[in-house]
Amino acid sequence: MSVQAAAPVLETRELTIRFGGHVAVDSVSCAFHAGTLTAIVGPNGAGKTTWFNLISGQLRASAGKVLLRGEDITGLGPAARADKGLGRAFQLTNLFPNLSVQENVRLAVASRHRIGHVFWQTAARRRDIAEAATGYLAQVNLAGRADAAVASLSHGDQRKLEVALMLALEPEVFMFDEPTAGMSVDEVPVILELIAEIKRRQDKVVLLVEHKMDVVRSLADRIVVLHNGQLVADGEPALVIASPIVQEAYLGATPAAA
Amino acid sequence: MADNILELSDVCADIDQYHILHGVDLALPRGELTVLLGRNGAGKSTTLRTIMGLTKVTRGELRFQGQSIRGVPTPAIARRGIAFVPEHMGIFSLLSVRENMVLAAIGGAMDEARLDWIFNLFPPLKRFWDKPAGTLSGGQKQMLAIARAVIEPRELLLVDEPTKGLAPAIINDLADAFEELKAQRVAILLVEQNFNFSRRLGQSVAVMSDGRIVHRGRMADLAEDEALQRELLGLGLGAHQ
Amino acid sequence: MSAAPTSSSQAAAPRTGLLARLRALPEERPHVFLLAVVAIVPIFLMPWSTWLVLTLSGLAMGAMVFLMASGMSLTFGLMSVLNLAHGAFISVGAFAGASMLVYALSGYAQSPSLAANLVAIVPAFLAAAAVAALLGVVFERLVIRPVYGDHLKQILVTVGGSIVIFELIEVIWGHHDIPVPRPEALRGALVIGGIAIEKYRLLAVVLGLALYAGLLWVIERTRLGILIRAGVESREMVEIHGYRIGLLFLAVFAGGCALAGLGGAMWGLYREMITTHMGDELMISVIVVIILGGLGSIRGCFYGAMLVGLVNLYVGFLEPRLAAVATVGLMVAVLMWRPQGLIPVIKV
Amino acid sequence: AEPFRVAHVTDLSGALAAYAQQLATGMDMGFEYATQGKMEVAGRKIELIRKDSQGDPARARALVEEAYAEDDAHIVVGPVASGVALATLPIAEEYERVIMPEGVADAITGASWNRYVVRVGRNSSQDAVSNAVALGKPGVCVATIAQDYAFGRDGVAAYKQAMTPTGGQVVHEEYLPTDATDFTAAAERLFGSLRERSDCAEGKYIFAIWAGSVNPLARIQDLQPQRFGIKLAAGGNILPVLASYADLEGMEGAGFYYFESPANPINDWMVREHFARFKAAPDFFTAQGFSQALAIVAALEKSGGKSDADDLLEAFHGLTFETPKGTMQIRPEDGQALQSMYHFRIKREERDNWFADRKGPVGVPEMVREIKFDEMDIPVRNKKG
Amino acid sequence: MLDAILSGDRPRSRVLGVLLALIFVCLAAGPFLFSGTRAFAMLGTICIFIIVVAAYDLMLGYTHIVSFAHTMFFGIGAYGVAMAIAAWGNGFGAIAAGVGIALVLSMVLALLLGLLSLRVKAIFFALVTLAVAFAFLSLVNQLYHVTGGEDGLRVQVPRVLGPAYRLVEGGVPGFGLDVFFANLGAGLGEAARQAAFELRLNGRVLMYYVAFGTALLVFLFLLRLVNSPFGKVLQAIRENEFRAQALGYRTVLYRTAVVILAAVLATLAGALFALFNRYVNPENTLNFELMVFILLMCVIGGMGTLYGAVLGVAAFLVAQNYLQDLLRVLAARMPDAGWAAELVAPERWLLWFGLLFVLSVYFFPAGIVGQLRARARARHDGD
Ligand SMILES: Nc1ncnc2c1ncn2[C@@H]1O[C@H](COP(=O)(O)OP(=O)(O)OP(=O)(O)O)[C@@H](O)[C@H]1O
Ligand SMILES: Nc1ncnc2c1ncn2[C@@H]1O[C@H](COP(=O)(O)OP(=O)(O)OP(=O)(O)O)[C@@H](O)[C@H]1O
Ligand SMILES: [Mg+2]
Ligand SMILES: [Mg+2]
Repeated sequence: MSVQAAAPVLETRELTIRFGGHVAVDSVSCAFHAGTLTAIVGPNGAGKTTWFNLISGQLRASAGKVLLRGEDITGLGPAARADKGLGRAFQLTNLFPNLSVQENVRLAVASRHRIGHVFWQTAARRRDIAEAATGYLAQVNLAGRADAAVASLSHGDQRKLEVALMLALEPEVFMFDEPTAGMSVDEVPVILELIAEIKRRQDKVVLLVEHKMDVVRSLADRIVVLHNGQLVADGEPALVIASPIVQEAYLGATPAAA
Repeated sequence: MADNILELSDVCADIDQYHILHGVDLALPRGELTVLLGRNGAGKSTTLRTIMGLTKVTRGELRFQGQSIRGVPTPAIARRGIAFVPEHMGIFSLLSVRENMVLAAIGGAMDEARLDWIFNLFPPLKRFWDKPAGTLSGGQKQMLAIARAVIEPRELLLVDEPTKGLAPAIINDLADAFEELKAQRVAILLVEQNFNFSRRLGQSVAVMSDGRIVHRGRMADLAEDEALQRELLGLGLGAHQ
Repeated sequence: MSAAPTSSSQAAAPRTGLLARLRALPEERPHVFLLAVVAIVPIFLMPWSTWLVLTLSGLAMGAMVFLMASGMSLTFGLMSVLNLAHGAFISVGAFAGASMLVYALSGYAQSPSLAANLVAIVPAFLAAAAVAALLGVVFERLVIRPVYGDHLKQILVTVGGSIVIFELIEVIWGHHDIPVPRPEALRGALVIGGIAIEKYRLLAVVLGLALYAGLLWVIERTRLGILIRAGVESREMVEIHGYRIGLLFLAVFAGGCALAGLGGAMWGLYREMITTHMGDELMISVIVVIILGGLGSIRGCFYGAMLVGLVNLYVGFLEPRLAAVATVGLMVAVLMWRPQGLIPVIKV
Repeated sequence: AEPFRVAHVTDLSGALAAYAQQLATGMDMGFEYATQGKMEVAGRKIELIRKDSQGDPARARALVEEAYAEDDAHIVVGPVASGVALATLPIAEEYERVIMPEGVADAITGASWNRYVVRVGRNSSQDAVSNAVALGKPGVCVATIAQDYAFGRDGVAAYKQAMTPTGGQVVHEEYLPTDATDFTAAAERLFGSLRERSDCAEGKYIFAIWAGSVNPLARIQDLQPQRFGIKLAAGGNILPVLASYADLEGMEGAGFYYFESPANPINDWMVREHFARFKAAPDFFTAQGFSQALAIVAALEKSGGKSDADDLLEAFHGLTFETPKGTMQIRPEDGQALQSMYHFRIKREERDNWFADRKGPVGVPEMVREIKFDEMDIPVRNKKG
Repeated sequence: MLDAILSGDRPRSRVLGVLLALIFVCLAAGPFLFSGTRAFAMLGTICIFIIVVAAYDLMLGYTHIVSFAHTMFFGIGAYGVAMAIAAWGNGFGAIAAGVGIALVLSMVLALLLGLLSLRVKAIFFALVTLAVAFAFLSLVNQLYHVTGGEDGLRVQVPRVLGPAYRLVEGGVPGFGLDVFFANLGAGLGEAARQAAFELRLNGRVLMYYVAFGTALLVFLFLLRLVNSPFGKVLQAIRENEFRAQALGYRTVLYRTAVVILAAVLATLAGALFALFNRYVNPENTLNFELMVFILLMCVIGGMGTLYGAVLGVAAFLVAQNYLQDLLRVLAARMPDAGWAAELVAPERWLLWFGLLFVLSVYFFPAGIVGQLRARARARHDGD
């Protein structure tokens, strides 16, 4: 891994959270630089989602810090962090079920344009917002279902919308939590291409939690391994995958077939 | 008839005012694992839910062990010997892991040997035995959902995307577990996007599109036939697994 | 995934010193802690014999409130049904019980012998519970069933339903107050060392404790309890596991109503006068109790009832005008300290 | 001639429905008695319109307004809930018609009075003063317990005022929220105030002024006040409450009406007919309704059938008329009818004739003596200033 | 044009459009179309409650904040005016001061409640507000020296708003629809003759139009609000607050703003109520029953539609005012005393009211507006 001269965009310092006696994330320190895609792997329950929750503000850390562009954001709530450019797609689908697909995305676009407080103007008059929203839907192959209620979407389609919402926020840091889980095989490449595209723009940080090793291999610049809440390995994909801890604890005795 | 445990003929089903299934024909051989494939929104999950009596059937017939189960209430269907792992897992998050399992064992006490087998398969369950299930990680919840379905012997197992969110090591173990169940002559209907997994386990396969079954056959044949895969599923299944 | 950081309750403190245990009390057993504080502070504000009388009476009043609140807590905690018609069921129980005593068994009730009194009281309480439970079954079928899972509609239909029940009470029993003389054995007080304790309150305490123990056992120890708690979260999943949730909920609802009826009969005999709307008299206390305790927790409900009983009496002595405001104030304060109530069960 | 229209607007449903029913029955029987069933007096037919204010002041206002404006009623009778009645008084003033409220609050003939108000029912001062007269003598100490609102406070004030001339003294006043149900704390304080006193040779009493059905007396009795030589006292009440006085044997007080107390032909007729028709005894409010009807008929007779507000008021003021409670007199200063009250002592008895549907032990208020209205000095409180 | 006034939120159902137009006409020309005092009082109450319920819908329907303290704010407004007039006389200065103080108090309380809603979750919040509202009610009862306790306060309105003041000398012609329909049996001509009446344009009519005008403005303002980007964020919070936060919306601010706005509007409506009704007591302004009625109006009308507020209020108040008359007619037809007669006795109106209450929740699960729109959509799809 090449040594990055620039300051990291996102950094966690000794980040820790305890639930009762259980330490779910244990003093994890890690820095992420623009233009890199970091895959985060680890067994179920390793603390990946919890780490994400600590970064994006859904959970408050028991100890440690989160820094965004050098600024300490540990004390901020999720809304403020999203405002500062942290984007998050959830592992378990988390949408506005009774609004239409397009309204879901419009909310994200409106948030980025910071027009949520406008009450004197009807929303319908903001054509720009609607058009932008349609654009993001097209990117995830959902334009055709723009007017459907989210609750009536199939599981896979909801996953796609989840990604579209994050795209619409145009954040600096993209956090994907198993974006392709449950997605049908022909859709997976679409989403992967989207992620690759973001990475190619070189100015964003992409974090990807993913269990599918071929996906990780093809996209990641770097792999971070969590185990029992601790950061146990960090480095170039090939090296990390080959490391005994990953082979044993994560992939099982026999490496997954490629 | 004896060799098919479940038969669906021309089943149509609605959710609210929408017509979702348009005539599903499907037969599950006893003791075999059948994989149900299809794109997002094809109606796979709805098919499973329909078998469990959770959607409104407007036409067609469903037979389990030769007897009609159309219109039979869900609890009765379950007690005839069908277990179901829904795609959202349906964990009781306020109950502890243990209590989740107690409920699943409708017969009464849990069989110790079977429980050991499950712990062996999914060690975290033992570790978090008395924790509220809501605090488990995504993958751990998936384990619990499967464990609940297999805590007692069943005739038929309906499983909706079990590998979603599971780490590779666990997926391997899970595959072994399904093999064991197959060996016990349990019929399994598996909806799965992970083709490696389903190819390894599946004996027969059905492909859905738009609320209908568009292809039925042996898994082995489909796995060989890259062109057929492309036609049915839009992509070669070897990609990205 | 839930974002609420749950507080530690299992974080076992290995220290054993008494002081350390005391220091950990507010966090680990907030209900015990609060009850102790509330009971001890007033000692410094009144003569201690007064304090003793008020404390004993307050706990007994708490037991009575618990009898009434437990039913509502049960239907809410187990089925997530907010039954604002609970007060109507309390009234129904009071009328049914009183009818037994006044019309059917008045001979036994008025007899000076304890045994004869029991012959009257036990069937009267049973009748109160049974009538309320039966009505509960009808009510569940007709009113509650269509609105499971929707608190808002539950509030509406149960308020509407309670109006209907109150009116039906008047159609059946007429619209006048009915006096219900208490059986001889339960009149008056035991005077111990200059301190008078009403006998009836002792009965309330005994009944309250028995009920508390019974409910705790059913909910925490039996499969039925697990099943019902599961049903709150997802009816569908319970059915998928092969249980008939509809019947189960019907039974629980009827149980909650039976408790209301029992509480009503107790309350009616306490007032010695039953009126149509008497059931609504304590509804605010009941609501405060179930929030205070943590919605749906029977244990919390019990402690909440005791707290409300005590606060009512202490403040009633110190500044009667503020009695009603004080319990609400206590509740808000507790919620600021512990947003889910003393013993949280449901994460809503 | 044009019929004379009486609108009876009262709380036929709601919390006080039971009272309103008694009033309605009483009014009907009263008119029947006074007109020998012809419903006609001084050459004018009497038309009775009845409206249900549902215990809701806003609705009562609309109905009273409707009665005056659309039904063209000459007099509105009601409502019975004091608060509701108070709300309707200004409308009579706006429409310049007579109103006969049924509530007991002093404010009706006090702060909220206007010249169109005439009241036949008792006011709370009458309750209080009669009780003071019944109980009071030198060496008597009383601690009062009352509900903390205008009704209770006014009552206690009047009671104290009337007690002083008798030589008795009020040593403690206890006020509780209107909806109080637990009286332990209050009892503690009441006992405390009386227990240690040495200047109360003629008796220590706890006197309750309480409206509503949960009566503090029985609860206090349970705590055995006799341990400290304390006795209980209270005003009369409706029969269902008297039934619960069964345990308060020997308690003394003064009340508005009990059907066995007065001895006169009108009462005899009313009691007899009431038993015949309803198989139950007439109560407080039956007598009041009955008297109201008699007052209206007497006033019409006096005015010679003239029904303008001023004619009616002139007839009412100073009117002396016979009722089931004997002679009443409406004083001109505030339109309040002065009337006898009854000093009673509770005696436990089995009674089967009070209620149509049940029997049992009750506290019969045996009459000690009738307190005539000239023995009581009922304050006039409508001096605006 | 109409679209701009309605902020693009059309009724989207022909029946609904007609109903709304009808209600609008009845309210706009109310004093000229109904002759009775009861009808007049009812129309005024409808106007005022449209404000109350629409404000409540903003909280309940659009943001899913269930509060039982709405009547508390209504009561603060009503008592603010009543007490100010009692203390400082019946000038407009006193009214303004009363409203001002009430608004400040409401805002402070609403702010506190808004902050509490942060701390505790949905159903907790609902029950807590219920208890707080109860405590407030009990306080008003206890402080009877200034509030009149249960007896309430009479509100002596300024002369300009009272019955004695005349806008014009003599009367203007009105046509009483109520009388007209009641007398249809006597023939059209006769009925029409009976129906004609003289309306005196007094201060009460003026007060009515003040209430009507305020209701109209508030309603249109809210309609704009809910269709604005702000309104959309509210809906997002209703659907999934957790996710709305993750999208960068500070939901705390939005929720608090909504709670305060609703409280302010309710306070305003309370002030109007005191002036229109000229009498204030706990029963009329603070009761739990009233609160449930508001909730019911909101739900039967159709939550989250605003138009539902109008329909719900109208339907509810008409039923409340005329159900008993209907029963009286029915009871007169009943053959003799017995169970049936006892059940339709006019005093039993609450029984039927309660039944209607329950049934309306079932038959209009999505509210009248929701139902009408669904029908319109179904017909549209069918074509
Ligand atoms: N709110 C909570 N309370 C208690 N324990 C929790 C809570 N949230 C998470 N945990 C625990 O923290 C651990 C880490 O969970 P997390 O969801 O971060 O795992 P993960 O790495 O995302 O796993 P997966 O791949 O299965 O999604 C788990 O053991 C879980 O039980
Ligand atoms: N509640 C609902 N209301 C309306 N339509 C629905 C509802 N649930 C599902 N559908 C529709 O039914 C179709 C089939 O859905 P289903 O969930 O069965 O798909 P699936 O094959 O399981 O897809 P996936 O692989 O994404 O889980 C989809 O088009 C979906 O939009
Ligand atoms: Mg995870
Ligand atoms: Mg699916």
